[in-house]
Amino acid sequence: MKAKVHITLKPGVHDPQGRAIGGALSHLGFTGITGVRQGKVIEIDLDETDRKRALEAVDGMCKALLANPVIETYAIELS
Amino acid sequence: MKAKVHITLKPGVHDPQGRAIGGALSHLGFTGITGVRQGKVIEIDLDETDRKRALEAVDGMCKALLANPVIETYAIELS
Amino acid sequence: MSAAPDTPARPQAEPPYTDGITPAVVAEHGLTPDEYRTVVAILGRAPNRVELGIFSVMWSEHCSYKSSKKWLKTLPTTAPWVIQGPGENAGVIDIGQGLAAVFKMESHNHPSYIEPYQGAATGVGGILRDVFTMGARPVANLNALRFGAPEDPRTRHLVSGVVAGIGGYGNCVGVPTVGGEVNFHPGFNGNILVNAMTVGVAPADRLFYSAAAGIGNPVVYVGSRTGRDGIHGATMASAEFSADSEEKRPTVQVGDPFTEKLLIEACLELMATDAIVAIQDMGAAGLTSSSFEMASKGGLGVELDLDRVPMRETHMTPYELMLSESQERMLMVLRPGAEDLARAVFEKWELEFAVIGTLTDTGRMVLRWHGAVVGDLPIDPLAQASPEYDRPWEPTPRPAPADQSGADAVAWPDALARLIGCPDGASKRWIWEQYDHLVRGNTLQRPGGDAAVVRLEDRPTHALALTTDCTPRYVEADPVMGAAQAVAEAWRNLTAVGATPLALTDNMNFGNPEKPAIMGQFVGACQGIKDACLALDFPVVSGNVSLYNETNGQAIPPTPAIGGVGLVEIARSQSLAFKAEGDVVFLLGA
Amino acid sequence: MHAAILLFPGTNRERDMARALEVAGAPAPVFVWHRETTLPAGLDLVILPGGFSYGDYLRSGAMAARSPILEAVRRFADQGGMVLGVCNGFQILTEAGLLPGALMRNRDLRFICRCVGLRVERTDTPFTTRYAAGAVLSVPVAHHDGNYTADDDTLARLEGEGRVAFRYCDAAGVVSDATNPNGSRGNIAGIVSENRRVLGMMPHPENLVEPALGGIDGRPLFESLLEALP
Ligand SMILES: Nc1ncnc2c1ncn2[C@@H]1O[C@H](COP(=O)(O)OP(=O)(O)O)[C@@H](O)[C@H]1O
Repeated sequence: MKAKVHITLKPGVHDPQGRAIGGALSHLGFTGITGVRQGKVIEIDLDETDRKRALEAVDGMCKALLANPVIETYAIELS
Repeated sequence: MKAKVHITLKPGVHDPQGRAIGGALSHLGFTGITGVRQGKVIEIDLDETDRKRALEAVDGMCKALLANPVIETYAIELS
Repeated sequence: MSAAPDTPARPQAEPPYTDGITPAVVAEHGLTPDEYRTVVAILGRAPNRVELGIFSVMWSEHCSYKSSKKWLKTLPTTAPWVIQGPGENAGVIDIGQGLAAVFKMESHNHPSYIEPYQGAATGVGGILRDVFTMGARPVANLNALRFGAPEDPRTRHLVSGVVAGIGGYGNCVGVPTVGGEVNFHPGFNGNILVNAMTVGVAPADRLFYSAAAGIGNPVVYVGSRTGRDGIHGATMASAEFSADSEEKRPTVQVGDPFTEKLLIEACLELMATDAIVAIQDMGAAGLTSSSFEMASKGGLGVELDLDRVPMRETHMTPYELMLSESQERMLMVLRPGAEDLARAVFEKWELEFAVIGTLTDTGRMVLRWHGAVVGDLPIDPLAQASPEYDRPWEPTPRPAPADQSGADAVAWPDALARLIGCPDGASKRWIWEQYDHLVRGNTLQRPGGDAAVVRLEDRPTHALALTTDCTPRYVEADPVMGAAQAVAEAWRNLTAVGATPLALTDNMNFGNPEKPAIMGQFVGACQGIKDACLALDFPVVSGNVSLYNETNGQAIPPTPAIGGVGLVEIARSQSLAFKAEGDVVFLLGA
Repeated sequence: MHAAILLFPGTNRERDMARALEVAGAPAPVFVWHRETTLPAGLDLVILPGGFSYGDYLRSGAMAARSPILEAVRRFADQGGMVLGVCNGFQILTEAGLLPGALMRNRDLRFICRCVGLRVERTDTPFTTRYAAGAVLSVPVAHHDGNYTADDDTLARLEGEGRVAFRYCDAAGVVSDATNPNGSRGNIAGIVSENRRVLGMMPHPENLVEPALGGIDGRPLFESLLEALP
C-alpha cells in the first residue's frame, strides 16, 4: 500500500518559499498570480494491506514526525 | 482558478531526504516501511478563469522555474 | 599512441565482437578502434559489456590523463617539505610539529553546466573525499568559478545554482568555505568552470594511502548505497558538449552532504584504530576505478562479489554497479579480523557497510554476480597499456598589441569607477556570504582579503594561508607567461598575509586537446607553471586536468587555476585593511 | 559549571562551542551522543550546538528533536536545568516544543553568513547578566532557516512576558525591517523559556570569543553562564 502525505502550511503562517516563488514568477513575466504557497508531499510505501491500519499508522507518523503542528496541517491519501 | 503543481523526483534519482525520513521513522518504531520519497506541491492562485489558458500558463511556469527537468517531473491539477 | 614496453603488438585484422557489442557501441564508450584492438589483444578475446565499460572509464581522458600525462610529468613536484606529490588522492606537505596539510583542487565543469546546484555540490563532495580518504580532517574549502558574460541569459541561473550548491554542500558538512575567485567572460558562455579545493590537516605519521596490501584481506564498501547515478559521467566529462548533450541528462548525480558528514566522522574514527590497510574514495567511475587503482598500486588481484554491493534500486546489472557514480561511497582494505570493529563504527553512524571482496595474488580483477564470473581482466596490462598520447601542438602566436588610442580619453575617476564596477573587479561578498566561512571557529582571515587564514587547532601559534588564482585572459594571450603569472599571484597573495608559500595544487581547464592550438595552450601553461614553481621553490603536489571544455567547437579561454597553500605564524600575519588614519601608504614592486 | 554538549548526526559546531567555554574559563564539557537516554549526573547546563542535524532534511531540527536524548533534556529542563540551543540547537528546541514557535526558511531563501547587529533585550536571564542593558553586539549568523515565526497569541505572550532575549538591529540599536537578515517576526533572534533557563538563539556567540577571530562580543554570554553556574 502507498500513502501520500500532503503537508501544507496553516493559513496565516507566512511562507517565504511561496512568496519568493511568486516574486520570481512575476519577474519572469507571468501575470495574474494572486498567491503562491509551497507544501510538501511525502510518499510512503507500506507493507500493510489493510486500509484502516495503514491510515492509523501513517497518521501516527504525521503526529510523531512528518508534520509540525505549530505551522503545518496534513492530509493523508492512500492508494 | 487554483492550480496545484506536484513536483516529484524522477524515478531512480537519489532522494537523500526521503531516505533520512525513512530512517527516522524506523528509529521511532514504525515498521513495514519499504520506501519514502519526498516531493513538493506548489499552489498557485490565478486570475485566469479559462481552464485551457490556465493550464498553458502553469505549464509555462513549470518549464521556466518550478520544476528542474534534469531531476524532476511535474503534474498539474486545476480546481 | 606511444607504446608502453610490453604493449602487445596491434593485430591488423578486424577485431572480434561479442555480447552485442558493435563498432558503434565501442564508439559510444569513447574508445577509438585502435584502443578497442588493444583491449582485444590484452584479453586475448573480445570483451563483454561489463569489461568494455571498465576499459572505457579506465581509459577515458578523465581517469587516464592520456593527453596530459606527458606534460604533467615535467612539473616540479618535490621539496624537502613535500610528503606526497601527485599520484595519490591528494598532495601532502609537512607543516611542522608533526602535522601535515593535505589538499587538492578538482573540476566539476560539465555536470555544473547541466545541473548547476547538484553539479557544484557533488564537486565539493568529491574533493572533500579525496582529502579525508588520506586521513585528514577537512578544515577549509575554496572554489574557483568562471561564468559566461553577465548579460548571457543563462549566466544568472548558473551563478545562483552553482553558488547555492557549493554552499549547500560545504555548509552542511561543516567545513568553512574561506576563499576562491570568480570571473565572467563570454568565452565561458557555453561551458562554465567549477573548480573546488579542499584543504585538510592530518598527523604526518598517520596518513592513509590507496595501495592495496595483504593477500586474502577483505575489501569493504562503506557509505551510501549504489544507484544508477551518473553512469558514464567520467566519459561524459571527457567529451565535448554539443546540442544533444541534453540527452545525457539522466546521468546527473544528487549529492547528500549529510551522509558525507557522517562518512567523514566514521572514517576518521576508524582511522584512529589500526583497522585500515588502504582506502580510496569512489569518485568518477566509482567501483571500477577505486578497486582497479587500489589493486594496481598494490600489485595484487581482486575478486569482487557484486551481489553484496549495497543497492538503492532493484534490478541493477553488474555493468551499472561497476560504472555507477553514486556519491558518498568509499572502498577500504581492512586488516584481517578488523571487520567487526569497522562494522560497528559504520553502523553507529548509520552508514552502509559490506564486505564485497578479497585481495588475491592473481593480478586479475574477477567480478562475480549470481554465482557466475561476469568479468575477468588482467590488472597490470590494462593499467600499463592505458593510452598515452603525444598530441601535436602549436605554440600560441603572440597577439598584436591592443589598440591603445583613446585610452587617455577616460578621466581617472571614471576609469576607477569602471574598474571597481566591472563584474570581475566588484566585491564578491554576495557570494561568500552564502558560504559558512566561520564554522569550526578557526577562520582568522575571512574571504575578502588576499588569502584566507585558518588557524591550526593542534598548533595554535600557526595558521594555513590559502588562495586560488588565475586570470584566463592573460593565459589566452600568452599561455607560458599567463600560467607563470597565476602561480606568482598565488605566491604573492600568500606572502601578502605574512605566510611562507609551501606548495600548490592546479586545475588545468582547457578545450579539445586534439586541436594543436589548444594542445599548444596546455603545453605552454605547463611550461609557465614549471618556470614559476622552480623560480619560487613552490612545488605542485596535486592537481586535476579537465579537457574538452568546448561547446559547438568553441573552446573556453585556457584556465590553469592555481590553489596555493602557505604557513603563517599568527603573530606575524597581516591583513589588507588600512589600519589607522595618518598611516603612510607605500607602493612596492617593479 | 558542569556542561554537556549534545551530538546529533550532522552537528558541526560542537568544537566551536567547546572552545568558547574554554576561552571563557569554564571546565571542559562532556559530549553526549543522541542515542543516549539519560544525561550524565550532576549536569547543570545542556548545550545543543549548531550544525545540520539530519541534513536539515524534512524540517531543520525535526528529526533530532525526536531522538532519545531529547526526552532526557525535557526532564532536565522541567527540573529547572539550564539549556542553550544555538542555531540548529534553537531549531531543535522549537521542534521539541521546549521553546515556542518555529524557524522557517530565510526570507530571501539564501543561506546567510555574516555579522549582524544584535540588541540585548534582557540582562536578567542567566545567559545575559554580563551584558549591559540595551547593549548592541555584532555577532555572526550562519543559517538557512532562521526566520522565526509564531502565531499572534504566542508572539504577544513572548513580548508581554519579556521573553525576547535578542533582536536583530543596526549598529545604533535600531530595530527595523532593514536590519532584519532573515524575515523573523519582531526581528527576534533569540527567546527564553518561561523560567528564563532555556535560551534558543540563531546567531553564533561561540564564533566571536577571541580577538583573533574578529571580536569578543560573544564572550559575555559564556561568562554570564559561569557566573550563574559557579
Ligand atoms: N567563489 C568565491 N568563494 C569564496 N570567496 C571568494 C570567491 N570569489 C572571491 N572570493 C574572495 O573574495 C576576495 C577577492 O577575490 P579576488 O578579487 O579574486 O582577489 P584577488 O584578485 O586579490 O586574488 C578574496 O578574499 C577571495 O577569496
